[in-house]
Amino acid sequence: MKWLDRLTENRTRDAARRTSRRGFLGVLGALTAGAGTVPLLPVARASTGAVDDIPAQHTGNPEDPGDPSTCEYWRYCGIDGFLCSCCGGTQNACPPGTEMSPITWIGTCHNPADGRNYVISYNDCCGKSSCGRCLCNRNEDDRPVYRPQANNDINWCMGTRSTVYHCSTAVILGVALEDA
Amino acid sequence: MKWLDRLTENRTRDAARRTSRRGFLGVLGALTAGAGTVPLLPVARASTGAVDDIPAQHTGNPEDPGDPSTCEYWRYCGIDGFLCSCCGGTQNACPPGTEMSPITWIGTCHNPADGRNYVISYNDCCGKSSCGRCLCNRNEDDRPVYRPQANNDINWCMGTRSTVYHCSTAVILGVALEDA
Amino acid sequence: MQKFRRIPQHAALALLLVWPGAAGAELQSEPIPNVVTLSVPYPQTYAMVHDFAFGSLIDSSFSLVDIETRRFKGMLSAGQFATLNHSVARGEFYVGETIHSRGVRGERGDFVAVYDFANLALQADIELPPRRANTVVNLGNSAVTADDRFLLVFNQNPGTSVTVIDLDSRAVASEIPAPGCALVYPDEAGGFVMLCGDGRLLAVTLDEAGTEAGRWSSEPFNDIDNDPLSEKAAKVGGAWHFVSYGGEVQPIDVSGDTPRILGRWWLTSAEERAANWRPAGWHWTAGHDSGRLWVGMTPDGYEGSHKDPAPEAWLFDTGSGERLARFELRVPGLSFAATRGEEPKLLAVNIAGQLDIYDGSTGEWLRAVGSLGETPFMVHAIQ
Amino acid sequence: MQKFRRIPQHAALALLLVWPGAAGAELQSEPIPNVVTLSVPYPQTYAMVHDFAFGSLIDSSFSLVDIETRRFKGMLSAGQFATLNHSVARGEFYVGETIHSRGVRGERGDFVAVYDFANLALQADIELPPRRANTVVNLGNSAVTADDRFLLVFNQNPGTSVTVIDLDSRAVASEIPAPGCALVYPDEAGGFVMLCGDGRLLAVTLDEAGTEAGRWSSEPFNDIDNDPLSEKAAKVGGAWHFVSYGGEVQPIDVSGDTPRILGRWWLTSAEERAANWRPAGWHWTAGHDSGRLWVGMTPDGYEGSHKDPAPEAWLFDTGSGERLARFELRVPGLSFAATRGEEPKLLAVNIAGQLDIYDGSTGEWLRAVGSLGETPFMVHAIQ
Repeated sequence: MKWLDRLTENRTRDAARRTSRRGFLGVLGALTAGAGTVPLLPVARASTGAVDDIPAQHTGNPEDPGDPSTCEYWRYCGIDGFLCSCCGGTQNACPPGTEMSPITWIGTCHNPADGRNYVISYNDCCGKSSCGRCLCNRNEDDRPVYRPQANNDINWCMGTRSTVYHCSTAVILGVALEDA
Repeated sequence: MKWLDRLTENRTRDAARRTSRRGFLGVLGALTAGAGTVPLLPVARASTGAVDDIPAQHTGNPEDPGDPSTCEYWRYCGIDGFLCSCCGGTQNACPPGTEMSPITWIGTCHNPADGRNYVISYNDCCGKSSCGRCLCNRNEDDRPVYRPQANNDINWCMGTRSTVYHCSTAVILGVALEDA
Repeated sequence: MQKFRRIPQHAALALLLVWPGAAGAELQSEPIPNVVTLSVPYPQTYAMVHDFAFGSLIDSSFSLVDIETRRFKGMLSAGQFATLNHSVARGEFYVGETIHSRGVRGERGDFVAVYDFANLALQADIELPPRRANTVVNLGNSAVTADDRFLLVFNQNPGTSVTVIDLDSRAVASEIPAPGCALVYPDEAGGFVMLCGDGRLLAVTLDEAGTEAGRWSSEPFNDIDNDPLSEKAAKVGGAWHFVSYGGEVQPIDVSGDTPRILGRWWLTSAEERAANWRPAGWHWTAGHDSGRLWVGMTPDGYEGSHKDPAPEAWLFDTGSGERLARFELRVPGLSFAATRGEEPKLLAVNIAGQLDIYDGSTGEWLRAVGSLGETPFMVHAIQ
Repeated sequence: MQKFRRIPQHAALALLLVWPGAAGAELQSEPIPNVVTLSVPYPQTYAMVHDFAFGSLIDSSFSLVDIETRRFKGMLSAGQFATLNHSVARGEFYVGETIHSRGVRGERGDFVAVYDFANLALQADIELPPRRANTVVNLGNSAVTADDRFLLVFNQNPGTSVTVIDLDSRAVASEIPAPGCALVYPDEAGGFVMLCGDGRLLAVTLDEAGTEAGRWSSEPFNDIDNDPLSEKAAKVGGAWHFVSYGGEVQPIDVSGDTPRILGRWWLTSAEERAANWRPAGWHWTAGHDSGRLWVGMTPDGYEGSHKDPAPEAWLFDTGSGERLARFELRVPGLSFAATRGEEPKLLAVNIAGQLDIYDGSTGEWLRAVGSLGETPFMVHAIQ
């Protein structure tokens, strides 16, 4: 079984990169970070590069800072699901061959670059099975399912040809009104 | 992320128990043993009991020795799949609600208790999704798919209402003829 | 290279190679086919663990396990965003599921698949209006009425309604509109209540045919903006116990003709709240008819922590609001359920995907069951 | 408890909360819907990794990755026991799959789903006779003919035949009986060969309509009992290279009118065989038109080791039978493929579920791509 100990090496690190600002994946993340990973010895962890890391990304716009393949990216403050940026899409575009849900839930996230709060629409991408990459679950301002427009447990693949969920985007709708 | 390190603890051990007599799971086992496991710290490994172990089983017949929930059980010399003994069935019976395939592949296994070789029929159980427990892959006398009756890569859920594979049994057909 | 003992040209030929039944201690040939049947009624020790299967949502499942022997008894396969209900009286499981006719594509179909306890075999496949709620595991998405007569399925597409299924005829009896309201919590008279987005409670009564006999709506009582009641509730005696994100318990008595929204009480002391102790986990709560309520708790509460794992479970007496015990969990828990009887066990699906079994009174960890799928999310006590 | 900034009552209402386009550096609203399209023709650096999904067989997938940038480009979902083929000329992928109409139950349907390179979007859903071979990943289960005209699907239920699909009309052209023979290996003239259970080779030629034009059968040449040829073959130049469990290479020239079963040669020296060096892995072999052949190897060979992981890959010149190099793999490998061009890369799906990329000549490890599903089993170079 010695080869079993040599497996995967960096899925831990990969999972760690996906944590929210609170250093937590949520229960979905807890289980899904586990799936597909394998035990490792400390020696293996020390001796290899981060081969399983998702390559770093950036938007190309300094006013839109951060890495959209990480859970910490500012737009993801209310997201729950696989990040489309890791699935062949981007932070605001679905991967090839999927269909963007026309209805969705809404969050308000703070852009650290310009200090503004933006209204973010978390459109799901639908029609292929779970992407399985970069699960991110942040529940800021998440409310129960009886307040659906503020709930991220709902499968928003509604009004699409297929209800099968693939990944989630974070699309800017505009600047949010100031707090009352 | 500290709780992530506390996860699962004994899936490693569980996977190890499933190895064949040659100490190897085969490539199927390699990947599947990994799936669902999570990284662990040595401290976690040392401090907990084997909570994920499949409870030990026996046939109740000393002439049919060994634990049918382990890959080492004598009848499994040519098996490839999830052991029905771990899935609500037994070594020769399908789990509730599944359908036993009428056709299958055949192996010849040596019973250490009586020294006889037995012809074993590896009937698949069909109609529910992958059991996911106790994957066991032993390829003794396995031949390529163009010799189907001696091949364990084939989904033998044929002639059943559903072709969906759940787990595999090892049914005694009788004592094998002596070697030429 | 090893010489083969035999290479039968076809499986049937193998029979020719069988020694023709000479006397002796040899093992006898065994029957084909052979399928296990479960003893019914079930013992008090069965539980169903729900694998949400986040990485393969179209292929979820429910694992039947014996929490005493740790043995795996069988499985029900399910489609995406499935629900599980059961009736002990009928000896049946009801799996709600959404399935496309070609896997991830093709026509959407919504079903309730009926399985019997003895065989875990499909008894009926009831087709529903194709709008059942597709959400991450939520017990409130479906319920059997108190009289075991109807199965209620919450719809959200995104308009909301409830499909009522007659369990005698195994057919859809009616669809009840419920705009702005969500989820189903059975009352004790065969009807149900729902939580609404405006902070009210809606109560619906059913007639013998499973159609709406009447409805009643409360005043707003749920401050959703500031401290919403989690929909992950537990029934204790005649009252549903909802717990707010902040840790306040809202009992709603459903034993009479009209629901009564009872007085609230806190899980936490002011000091504990100041220290950020809050309820946490997935299905936070478990209840027992003796009046006991268990709630998963985290000391690291913040806005958004309501889905964090719970390192502790706290036990309360719902009569007095008194905390009876604090259990430190072996592994942080996600979802909880309690068994019935004099000595209830607390069942906890933990963040390692295992099912932990604790003594419900002392919190002593008794054992765990593992290998329960990809992302097990919920446990149901089957009794 | 944090006061909410806003709670829109409906998603559409959120638009009302958007500040109406004041001047300044603020980020602009973004289009909905928005779906990525891939540039075609593809660069030479794309590969497809096949996730067999042993724990959820009805939900398998193919991941398109760039082996240079390590970026994930997109995915194709598939049903159980899927196959993948592609045509660069047509810019299409062909996914063979078996799907039941209600997930694990309902009617069996066998399909070839056609996807375009640019959008990975379904172009056609070709229904097949419901008997396509359902086996663990096997490249020989399907093939595109050398002229890119037909797709061949091997059937086994358990009787064997080949379904021929016309890729112009996207319809089934014929079903060719092939009793006792299995798998499909295209020749260079638009026909194919099969391996038979009696140790012979069957060659079939097709006419313009995709129906059988003729067939030819060899004498027995494959000693299946004692040292069978693995069906996990690689085409190098005009010849399929089969490798026996023991390590002997059997080239079969398919460039002419009739296949020629060429002379065998050993991967191993007598000393290496005595030390139990044998081919191992899942898809052992990879080929390159320059004449190179890579084979996964294990030093721990025994009867049954042919599905063990391969800690090394050995590189051979098929012209001379000479070993050019031994690569120690970073992580033991399961399945191999080689890219085309002057400087081929060796691609290896390893036992950690990653895709390792090696320099095909030196064996230098270049990089790896991870997160490829539950049980990735095979890689296809897409070029």
